Amino acid sequence: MHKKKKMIISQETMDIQFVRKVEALSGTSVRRCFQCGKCSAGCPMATFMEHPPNRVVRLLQLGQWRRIIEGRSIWYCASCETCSTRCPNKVHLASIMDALRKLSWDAEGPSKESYVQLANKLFLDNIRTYGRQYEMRLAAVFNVKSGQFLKDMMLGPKLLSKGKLKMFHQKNKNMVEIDKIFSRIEEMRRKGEAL
Amino acid sequence: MSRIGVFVCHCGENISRTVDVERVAAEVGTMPGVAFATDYKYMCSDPGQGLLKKAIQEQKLSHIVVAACSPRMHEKTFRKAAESAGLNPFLCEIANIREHCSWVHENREEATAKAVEIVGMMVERVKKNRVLPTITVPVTKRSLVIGGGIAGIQAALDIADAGHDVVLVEREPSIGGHMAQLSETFPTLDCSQCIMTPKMVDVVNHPKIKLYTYAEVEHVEGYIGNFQITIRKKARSVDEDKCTGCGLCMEKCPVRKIPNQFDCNLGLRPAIYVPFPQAVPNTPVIDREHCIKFKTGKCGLCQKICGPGAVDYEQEDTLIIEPVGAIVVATGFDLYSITEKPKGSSIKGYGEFGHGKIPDVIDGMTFERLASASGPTGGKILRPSDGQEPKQIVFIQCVGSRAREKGISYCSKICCMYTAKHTMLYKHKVHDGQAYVFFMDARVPGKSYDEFWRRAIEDEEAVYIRGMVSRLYQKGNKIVVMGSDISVGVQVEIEADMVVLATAVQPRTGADSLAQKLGISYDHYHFYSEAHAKLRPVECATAGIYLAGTCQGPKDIPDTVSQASAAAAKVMTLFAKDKLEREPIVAKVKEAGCVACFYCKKVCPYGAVEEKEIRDRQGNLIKVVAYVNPGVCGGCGTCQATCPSKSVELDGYTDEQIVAMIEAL
Amino acid sequence: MTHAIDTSIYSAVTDAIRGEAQRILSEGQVSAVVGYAAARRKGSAQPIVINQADDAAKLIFTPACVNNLAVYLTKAKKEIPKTGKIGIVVKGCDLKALVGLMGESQLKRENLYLIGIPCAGVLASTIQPDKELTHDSIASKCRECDVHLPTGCDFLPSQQPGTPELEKRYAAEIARLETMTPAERWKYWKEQFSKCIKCYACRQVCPFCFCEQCLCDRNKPQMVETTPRPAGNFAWHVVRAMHLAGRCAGCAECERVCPMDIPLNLLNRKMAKELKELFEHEAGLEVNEKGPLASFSEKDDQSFIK
Amino acid sequence: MHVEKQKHDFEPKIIAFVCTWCTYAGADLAGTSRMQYPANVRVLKFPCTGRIDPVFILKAFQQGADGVLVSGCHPGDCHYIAGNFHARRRFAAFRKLLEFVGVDLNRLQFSWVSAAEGGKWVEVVTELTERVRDMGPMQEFKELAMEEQWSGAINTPELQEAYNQI
Amino acid sequence: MSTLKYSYYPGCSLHASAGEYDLSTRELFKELDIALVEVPDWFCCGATPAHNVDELLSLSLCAKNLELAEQVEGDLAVACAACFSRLKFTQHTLGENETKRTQVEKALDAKVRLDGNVKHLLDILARDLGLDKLAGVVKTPLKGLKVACYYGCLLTRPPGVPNLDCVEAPTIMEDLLAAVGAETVSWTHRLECCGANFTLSRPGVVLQLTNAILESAKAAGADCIMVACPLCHGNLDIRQQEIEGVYKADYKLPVFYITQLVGMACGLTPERLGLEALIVDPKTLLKEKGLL
Repeated sequence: MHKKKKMIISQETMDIQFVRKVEALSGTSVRRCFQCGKCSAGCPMATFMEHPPNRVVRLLQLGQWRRIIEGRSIWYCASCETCSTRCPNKVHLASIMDALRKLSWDAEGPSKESYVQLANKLFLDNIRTYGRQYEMRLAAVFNVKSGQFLKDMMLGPKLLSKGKLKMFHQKNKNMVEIDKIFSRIEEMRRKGEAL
Repeated sequence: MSRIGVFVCHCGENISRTVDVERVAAEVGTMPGVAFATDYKYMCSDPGQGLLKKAIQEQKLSHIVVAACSPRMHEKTFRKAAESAGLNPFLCEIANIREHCSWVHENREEATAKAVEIVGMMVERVKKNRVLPTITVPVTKRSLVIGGGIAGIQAALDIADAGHDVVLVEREPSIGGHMAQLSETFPTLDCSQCIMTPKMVDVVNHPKIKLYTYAEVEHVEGYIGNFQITIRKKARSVDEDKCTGCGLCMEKCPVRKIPNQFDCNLGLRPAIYVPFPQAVPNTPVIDREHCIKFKTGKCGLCQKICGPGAVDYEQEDTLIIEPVGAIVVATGFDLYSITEKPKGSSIKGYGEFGHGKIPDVIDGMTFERLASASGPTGGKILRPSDGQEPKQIVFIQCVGSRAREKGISYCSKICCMYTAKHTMLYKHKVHDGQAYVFFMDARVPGKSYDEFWRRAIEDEEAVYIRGMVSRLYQKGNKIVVMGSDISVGVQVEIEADMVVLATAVQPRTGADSLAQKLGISYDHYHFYSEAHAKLRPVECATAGIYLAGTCQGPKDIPDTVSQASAAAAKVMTLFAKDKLEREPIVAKVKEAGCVACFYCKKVCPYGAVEEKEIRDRQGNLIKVVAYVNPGVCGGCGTCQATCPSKSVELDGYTDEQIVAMIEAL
Repeated sequence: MTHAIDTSIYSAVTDAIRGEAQRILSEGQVSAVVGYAAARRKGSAQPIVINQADDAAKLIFTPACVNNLAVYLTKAKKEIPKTGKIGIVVKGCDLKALVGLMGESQLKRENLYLIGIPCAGVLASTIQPDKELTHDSIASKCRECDVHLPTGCDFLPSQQPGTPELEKRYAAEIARLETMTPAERWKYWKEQFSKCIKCYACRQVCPFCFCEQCLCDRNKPQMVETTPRPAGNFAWHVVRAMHLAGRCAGCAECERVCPMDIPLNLLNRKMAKELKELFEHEAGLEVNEKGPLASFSEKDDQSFIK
Repeated sequence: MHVEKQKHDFEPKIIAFVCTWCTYAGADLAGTSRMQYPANVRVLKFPCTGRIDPVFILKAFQQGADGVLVSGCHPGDCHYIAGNFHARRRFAAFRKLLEFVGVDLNRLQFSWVSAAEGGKWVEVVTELTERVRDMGPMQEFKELAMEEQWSGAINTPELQEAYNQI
Repeated sequence: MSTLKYSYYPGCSLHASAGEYDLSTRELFKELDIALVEVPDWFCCGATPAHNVDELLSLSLCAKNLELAEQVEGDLAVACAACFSRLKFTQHTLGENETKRTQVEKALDAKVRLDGNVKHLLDILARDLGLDKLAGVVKTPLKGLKVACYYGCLLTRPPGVPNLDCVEAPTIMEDLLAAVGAETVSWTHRLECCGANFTLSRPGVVLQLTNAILESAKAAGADCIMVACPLCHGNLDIRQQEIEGVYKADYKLPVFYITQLVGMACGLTPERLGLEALIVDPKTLLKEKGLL
């Protein structure tokens, strides 16, 4: 059951610090939005979201980020950039969504929408380990980890026969360098030099 | 040697309570150049002024310093008094020892010392003051009005009715402007033609108005009271004096299928045409681009059938010079179009709405022509693509306006009202149809405006949806509108028969080049700038030029007419005197030192600086220098601060005067 | 150990400018050409104006061609006859001055025939004019030059100058001064300005000091004390720096001719740096209708205003 | 409003260059509202900040000012359309120059004070007066004015060489 | 003699599920005498998942790849729309945002280089090589083939970043196909998202979005679809049969890569173009049109 809480607005309940972080990460200002709703009108994923994109920005304007990350809207964004493209005010909503996902991950860990997160995380692990994506492995591990052993099972043999899933992969000579990039970013975050 | 008189005012006790005025007078009396110093209870009173006048005459004073309240209070009073005693008013200065001294300090010792210094500074300053004669400029009591839309027509009629000659210049073959294109007007829904046409006829019949249609302002010279306007009268190919307006030529013209711009290209017209039946003047013009005679040299039908022999293929552009004393600019607006714009343009089109390629996506003006009884469909709302009556019609507001990503961030002000009007007109004509409006806010302040908007919703049942539209696309013979309703928080999809876009009001293309000819300023959109947003809303910063209507910013008909009448009143105020008098605080160029770098010209906000050639008696050019037109100079002195060699000087605030004050410290 | 700078192209450049000068003079395209010619001392060079095609052979370009010839075209100095089109030999730095003068209505592009010079640099001092151009002997301005190849000239020899990356001394010195306290800077400049003997060589050589009557010479009122006392010197140099702000493109002639070795160009370069940071303006790159201090933007920085 | 009067060892001299339409009127308003502020400031009226030549600021310091205030209309409010915009650029550049030659910018204040801001005028003047009072007299220009002699050091090899030859 | 030279960033998909895109690209470019040299030891650009949850990582990975690309002479040619989008976005963002640039430089422990040109294959074919030149080498014009050009979301968006073509009304694919003699249909869904981001995690979403695209293409009378992105291809081609099942539809729309269609017109054999690898079999269609 989803009960709508009354919004108590005060300087204390409006977490502007969080909004500043979103703005820094996304490089865009939420205050520019005047709520025309054009983003929501064109969003291919809006029907899956409980907060349509314009409302995500509205909640940010009010500093009510918990309401956003408690829900699934940000995890249903397809990053298609339609919203950013058509916004009359140059609000780069797709980047705001990126920032919110990052901050949600940092603040809350896995959410109930963790399928997407899991896929993303596996994808990044893959890069760190192999340097490139290996779809076969990615799909297999995802299915195991998400408990959907049989998902897309029908596709596998067909793809293998067409040479579309490779069982083996080459080692990338830049692996050390890649790992360093990951480590340096982690290091910067530990020191508070980056969000 | 100067003989300065210093008069220290007590201002009742306002000054003397904290400032020892006697001591001030005594100390100042010993300063070099001071011949007379005294104090008095109320300097601004009649006896006080009498004291001043008497001292000027008896003591043969050459300069005056009155130490009293702020010059903003009584500088004029004392200067007038000095003048009546035979002294040039600009030899009188005020030392402010009230607002800047006695009222803001409590310590008598400190305040008195400060007062002495303030008066001392003014004594040093006044020594360097020069006699400044009042500047008078003659006034030519004729006015130019640029633009023959409702703004220009109103201003021209008002000025002409006051008895002054008016020259009205209109770019198109007929006056009338955008208002002549409208069907019915909000908030009363009276027919635009019915209220507009009589005014147009008044213009052409007015003995004081000289009308130039199909003409443009080519060049402007001069300044307030004394402009010389060069007007280019474009070749009409029809002699206005001979033409009787019978219309036979238009009937016989073999080229018939030229889209008529007046009807937003919905209707067709011949190559020799008047833009609309009620055109003023009712004289046709030949569209040389499409006329067979001009393209191939053959045809010539119109000339053959014209009884009075008015058709003249040889006609050329003519240049006419008109002297005027004031200019009203009323050039109106263009409507934004969603078509694709050239790369790098600051204004962008709407690809998401099809870049204007979907035939049944039209703009508000096109809808006006459809709804107009004299329009191409005779007042029936029909789709341009197939002539069907649209049963589902979608209106989208704020197209172009309030979209900084498209290059325009302002609100166009009129669209909320005209869209509400459109929904009503639609409902009146298509009883079984439904109108939908996508909007953000309804901006409907104004007398009877909100009521009008509510009527559209409550009585005419237009469905207003708060939210914008992301995309429009053709699907079969429908247009799919992908919108959202942010109040509900859902996406909305409507399969519409026709979509009407409330596109932005933009300045005219070429507004900037006209502004440069006139020497007036404009904002970055190219709307003309008024001198002060609140207190001088119809005047340009350039003296003698006034603004009316949408060339200054988006506005509706009532506001436009008010501003036009206000501009006319300003012109009449100017014409009420034979000569213009102005304070002689203006900049002057010292030609000997001027090296013509024209930094003064670059910074002058008034465009008062001109380039002047100095020639010897044989007419050989010796040098070029700057010249400040005293009629135009506003007296800010930015030129002097910028001039590297200080060869331009602002009277009343010369370097000598200022340095004298600094050195007095 | 000093590294030599390759100036081998200069002889080819000399040939090219001679050829071009000869051509435009004989074809009557220009009435005169301003350039450099050998002077009496070995290796030295001096400005020359030629108006005969035969004299084109006198023109040279060497590391000793230090002068900014733009100064000969400005009104106040009236060295060159006003009539007709004039050819002028320009290094990149000189061209910046010409561009500035065009923006200030002192020159018209159509009255000039610009003979550009691919320039690797010139000497800092011409006391020994035949000195080799090295990493040490090169003029400071050349160390931070960004216009070794002038653009927009009517003629430019095809040679490509070698331009080694050199330590930027002006930039370094400005940075050093900027880290000082106001008191330290005051002391530094007081010492420098106090040397000034008010010979006005800086003004005389400056292409932008084209005023017929200098503000600093005026006495009604006396805005700047004219005597070579420290107070007057200070005012003179500050006023001059302000007047050149946004205009000076750093040809550093003022500094070169200063008999007292006052680092005058530091002031000008500092102002250029500030104007670039504040208003994104660089002098001498294009013919600006309005300079940075004769125009404004509503969005200009006003953080310093309360 | 009563302010406890203190005796100070040093009373700075402050010169204010103001435009007539905004700041001068704002100062008038402070007067009509009987606000109190230190008596150190001397006001010079200009039509517009656009008229204020940087040389005047220099001149004021040379004439013994310990602090200088330049104040005019807020951006967009200029009576002469754009004079204050030009002034803003000019002073943005000039203060950088002064800073570079060693003038402490704490002695030079710029402000926008409108005709309605009597309170802000008082605040700006009081703050500047107190700040400059704490800094002490502007010795630099005064010392410079006292020096009569050519006082430069022979600090380059070329000068040394020339000097030796004399 | 080849005058056009590029460094080549295939991206992960082209080395796996979209092998035929890689193959046809190499073969076509060989045929057109355009040199492609693969960036040595390139690695994954991070694609959508990286910027989705960690923009800094995404920017760093792309910046590193841009640095690696500098080893090879010529502009950087990119085949995958997602990689192209990320690389362009990185150049744009780091050029504009100094804070982010500093952070990325720290992560890389090197200065970032933003001056290299990143070009999508479409750009290279349509502009560097030129439509006229391309038309000149056509051997078998694709007469009668009605193609729905599918741009997807990443090729043109957001405005001012990839600058490949008009964001809302691009024509580059249509222009290219016109040059090789094919017919293109005007359809409504050429810029809609296929949901590639959710291929793994939410196939249901993907099916819904992709179905709408297929439906629109079919309705517009297309014989086949052309793409320039392996992710779009994955959804439109690999999942087409599944979609037909779920939505009870019959599309049978072969989905070609741009390089395959252009290659065909240039006379390359099906083997060289990897047509075998397509899941929706194009043979029937191609035979019908006399192209096989």
